Amino acid sequence: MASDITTEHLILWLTAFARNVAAGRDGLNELDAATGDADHGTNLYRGTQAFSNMIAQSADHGTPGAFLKAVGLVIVGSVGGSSGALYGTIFLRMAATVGPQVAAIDGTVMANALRAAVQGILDRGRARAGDKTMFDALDPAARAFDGAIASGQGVAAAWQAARIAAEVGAAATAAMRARRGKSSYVGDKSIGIADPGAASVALLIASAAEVMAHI
Amino acid sequence: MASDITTEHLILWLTAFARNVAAGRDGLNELDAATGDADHGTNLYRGTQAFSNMIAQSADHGTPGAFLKAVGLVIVGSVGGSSGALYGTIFLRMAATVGPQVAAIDGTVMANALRAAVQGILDRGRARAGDKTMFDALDPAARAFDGAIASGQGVAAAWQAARIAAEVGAAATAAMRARRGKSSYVGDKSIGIADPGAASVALLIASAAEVMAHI
Amino acid sequence: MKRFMNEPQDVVRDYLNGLVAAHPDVLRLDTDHRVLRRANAAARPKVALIAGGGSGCEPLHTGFVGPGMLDAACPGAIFTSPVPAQIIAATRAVDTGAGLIHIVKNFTGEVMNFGMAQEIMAFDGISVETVLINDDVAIKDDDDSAGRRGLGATVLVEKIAGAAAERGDDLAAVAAIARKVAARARTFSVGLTSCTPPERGRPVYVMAEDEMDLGIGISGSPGRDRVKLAPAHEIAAMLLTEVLADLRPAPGSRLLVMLSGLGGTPDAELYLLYGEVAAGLRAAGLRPERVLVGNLVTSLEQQGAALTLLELDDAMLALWDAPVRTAALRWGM
Amino acid sequence: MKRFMNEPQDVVRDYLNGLVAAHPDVLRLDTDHRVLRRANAAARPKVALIAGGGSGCEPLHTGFVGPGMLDAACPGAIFTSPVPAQIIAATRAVDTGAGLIHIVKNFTGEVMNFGMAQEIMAFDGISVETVLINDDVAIKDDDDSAGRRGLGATVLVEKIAGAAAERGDDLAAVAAIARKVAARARTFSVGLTSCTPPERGRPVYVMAEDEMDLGIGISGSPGRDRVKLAPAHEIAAMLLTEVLADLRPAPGSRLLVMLSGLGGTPDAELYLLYGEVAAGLRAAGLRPERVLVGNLVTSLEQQGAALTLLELDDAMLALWDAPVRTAALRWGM
Ligand SMILES: Nc1ncnc2c1ncn2[C@@H]1O[C@H](COP(=O)(O)OP(=O)(O)O)[C@@H](O)[C@H]1O
Ligand SMILES: Nc1ncnc2c1ncn2[C@@H]1O[C@H](COP(=O)(O)OP(=O)(O)O)[C@@H](O)[C@H]1O
Ligand SMILES: [Mg+2]
Ligand SMILES: [Mg+2]
Ligand SMILES: [Mg+2]
Ligand SMILES: [Mg+2]
Repeated sequence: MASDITTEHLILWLTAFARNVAAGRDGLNELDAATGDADHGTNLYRGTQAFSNMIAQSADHGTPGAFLKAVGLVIVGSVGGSSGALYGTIFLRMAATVGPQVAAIDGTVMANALRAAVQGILDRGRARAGDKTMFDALDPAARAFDGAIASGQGVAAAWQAARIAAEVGAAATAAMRARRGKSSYVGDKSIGIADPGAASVALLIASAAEVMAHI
Repeated sequence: MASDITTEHLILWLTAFARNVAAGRDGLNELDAATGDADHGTNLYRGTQAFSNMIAQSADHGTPGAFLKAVGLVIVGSVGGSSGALYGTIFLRMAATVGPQVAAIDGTVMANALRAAVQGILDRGRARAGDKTMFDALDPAARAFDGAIASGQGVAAAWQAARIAAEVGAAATAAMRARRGKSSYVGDKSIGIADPGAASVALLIASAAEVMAHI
Repeated sequence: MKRFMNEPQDVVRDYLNGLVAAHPDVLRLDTDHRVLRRANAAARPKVALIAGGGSGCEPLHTGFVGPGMLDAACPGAIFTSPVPAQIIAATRAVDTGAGLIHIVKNFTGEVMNFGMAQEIMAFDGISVETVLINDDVAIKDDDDSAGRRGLGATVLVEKIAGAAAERGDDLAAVAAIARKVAARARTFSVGLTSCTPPERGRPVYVMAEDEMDLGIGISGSPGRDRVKLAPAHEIAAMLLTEVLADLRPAPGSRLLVMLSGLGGTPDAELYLLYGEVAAGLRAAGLRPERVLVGNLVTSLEQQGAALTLLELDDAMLALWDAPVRTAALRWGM
Repeated sequence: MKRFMNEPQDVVRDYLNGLVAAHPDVLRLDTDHRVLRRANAAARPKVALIAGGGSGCEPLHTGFVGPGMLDAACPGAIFTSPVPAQIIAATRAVDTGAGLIHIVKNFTGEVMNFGMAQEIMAFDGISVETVLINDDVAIKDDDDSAGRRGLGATVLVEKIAGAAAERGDDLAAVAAIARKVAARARTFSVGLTSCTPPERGRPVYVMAEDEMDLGIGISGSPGRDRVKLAPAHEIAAMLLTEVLADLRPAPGSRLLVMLSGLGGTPDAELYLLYGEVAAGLRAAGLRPERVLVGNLVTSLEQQGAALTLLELDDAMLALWDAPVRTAALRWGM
């Protein structure tokens, strides 16, 4: 059980993500300004503020599954826009996969949760690989995590693999032409700059890798 | 009769004024921009364009009195704003003083005409000396013209005297606080820059002096 | 300068063409005289209301021509009052013999040109009542200036007197209610930017990013005081203080509140500012009985706002609520 | 950034407070859920129309709540669609049991959040019809983008379907006319400047003084093509060409023409531009039967305009002319 993910880990993860979003807010807005409406950082910040408040308001956040569900609801309830629905879905699908009962998430369940999150993005937004969305960061991350676990590595190593995959995936969106979200309206002009949602997903995965490095 | 003012002289006068207004338009607008609405040059230009058209449209402009009246009506009909009414009044009062019949205006009649124009400005706008309006250029000009004629000088010399008086008068408006017209709304902030209407009246008198220098 | 226009010198003509094209059921344009009048003008005898002023302040007055408001408007060049011939043509076009009223904002050019027009019409035995609007409290009411400008009260006079004329009141009655409204209305304005007359092609003056102008008028003239840009609630307090100190409404008065943008301020900002004004009025024990928020008396694309308060009585209130159908103000029909 | 506001993060809240303060006879605000609804909501059974989207596009949708138009609006943060809880609260607040319609502009965030709200309401057995608005011809109608945005047609759908609901049409009838209007309306937009979201404090992007953006949407996204600024008659021709090529109205059709500013363009410029549009329509043998010019679907203080054409039939025309009373659109009452 030493390498399983507890609610404590999840709180650390989201706290780190909140910190990273606060630091990266303007940068994410700038990415969004190039082809969209310059608000992706501000939107996420609204969400991370809301769950920081939630975390602060209670000492007991229940099981990992209950906590993930609460995070999803807080995001859906505070962010709005595309990313509110999409980030909310990521957490709600992870929660559904983990279930309300288990006390800690092992590597396999976490891998399944990430794959469910990817499927959630697809269900909501019907993006395809290469459409220049957060899918292009989250999907490789989930695959890398899954692969690491399948090959017998621990959660910490799996997060490191996922982090690299997410970062590579996010960077690769720069060369893509947007076919989903607001950036898709400017067509070829979207080529040359990374997708803000992919960049923020890379931050999300990196935050996990950071806090669960020694799990 | 050699030193009397004919319709031809008046046409030359107004043609010169039109040229000077075209050249000075932006400068007059700038003076107006400082405390008013930046349109005095544009307003006068509309008027000088209109009477240039009038002059071009016919070869015979009748007696000096008839011509001055026509100019007054053209200005009143095309300029609008304060300066349309005021400049129109200047010409209409000169026309009334000269009368429709005389073939040429002698120095005394011209002096009376200028004084009538000054009275017209007072009737319309109830400005006092020092209120920072065109009165502060036109009144000294009319007095100087009158004085020159009364002391036996010719029309050309009288216009030169009037020109100097108008220019000095216009320059002196810079130190005044506006109490009439749009500039009066900004109170003490009007101090430090010359009144656009006084500046344009100085141009008007200078134009006369220019074309009647050898009358 | 970025704006929708063809040639800078044609903006007034082209605007009027578009306005009548959009409102053929309400408006007719006499292109030669540049006179805008009601489509049904002079259909029946009524007191006629005529107004005009420099263009660039739209919808004033052109947007207020129509049943229940003005009979005709004569728009001048940008920020320049109309010429007498135009004023005369507008007046004659809507003269039904029942009486004529010129609504004149107290600007030197406007007063002079309407005055000249009236002098000329007097030769033909046509007499016109003048209602002078001078509601701007930014100017001291003494002889040291051209006098208080006519600002937002113009709209209220045009609406209320327009309704009185529409229901058939006679000349004396319409002029009386118009003057009563003018006497009980006050305005104070704040500008956040300058504006750019099309033929000039650049702003009338320059303001820093953190400045605003208190006590501006219309037509792009600078204001009385240049101060630091303030939050909306402070600006609302300044506007209210200036207007109330001069209007001195009776305690508990019912007010008509007009908050007009200067052209470039979106309605959403005006509503935000109105929220602060409303809070201030409530705190002062006054009742905003009717409210009109929007870009109504403007200076081209200038950003800013003007607060006009009118102390209402029952007669004004009923006339304000009466139907009106113009390009810019419409209800009840 | 110069604007009337208090704290940048409070502009939506403060705007809504001002809006309801100015229109207490028409509007009520549920501050907790940020839901704006009619003062008389749910007074009698009727099909309820609910819309919402990112704020900053006012008067859309908040200015269109009232008799004859919307029943409720749920405004999101600036340029960010509302959240499901808000949408649910708005929908519940006006549910009389006679049927519910969500008018959803085809933006990813709006579609997703309304979709989530409907999924959640379905658990309680509440079902809602969705009318999707996607009239923007700047976007190709294929799978290579998020699809055509919902722009000006939204106003027309809200007005016409609102009138149908008001006179008591049932859910199927109201949804049918709403979809018919959405299907026969097209929009194309041009931007002259960017805009400045309050929390950002500087423009979304920078444009040169002699440039304009063709095919922009709302919310400050850049356009499809950046081209040289052109005179109004050329811009009108571009707008018309784009809209007509896609709408393909029958020869001699009667059209409803809406020319909306983007927030910072004064109405006078819009009327000027409309004059050129009207000339183009006449030249094309089309009839502008009804015309609406003003700042109706905006992006904060952006300068620009959007042309929406709707091919009218008698049913739409009658519903368009029906009385309406909202903050931004009012006639007949
Ligand atoms: N259909 C979609 N599928 C997956 N991700 C999407 C989709 N549409 C948008 N996104 C993601 O959402 C991000 C934009 O989020 P944000 O700016 O917060 O919302 P909005 O576009 O409503 O302003 C994009 O960068 C992209 O990664
Ligand atoms: N009451 C007045 N008496 C005399 N001259 C005046 C008066 N009011 C204004 N003026 C003159 O008119 C000039 C302004 O003219 P102009 O800018 O063309 O008109 P407007 O003020 O209507 O924009 C002022 O500079 C001043 O000389
Ligand atoms: Mg965005
Ligand atoms: Mg001037
Ligand atoms: Mg002027
Ligand atoms: Mg957004």
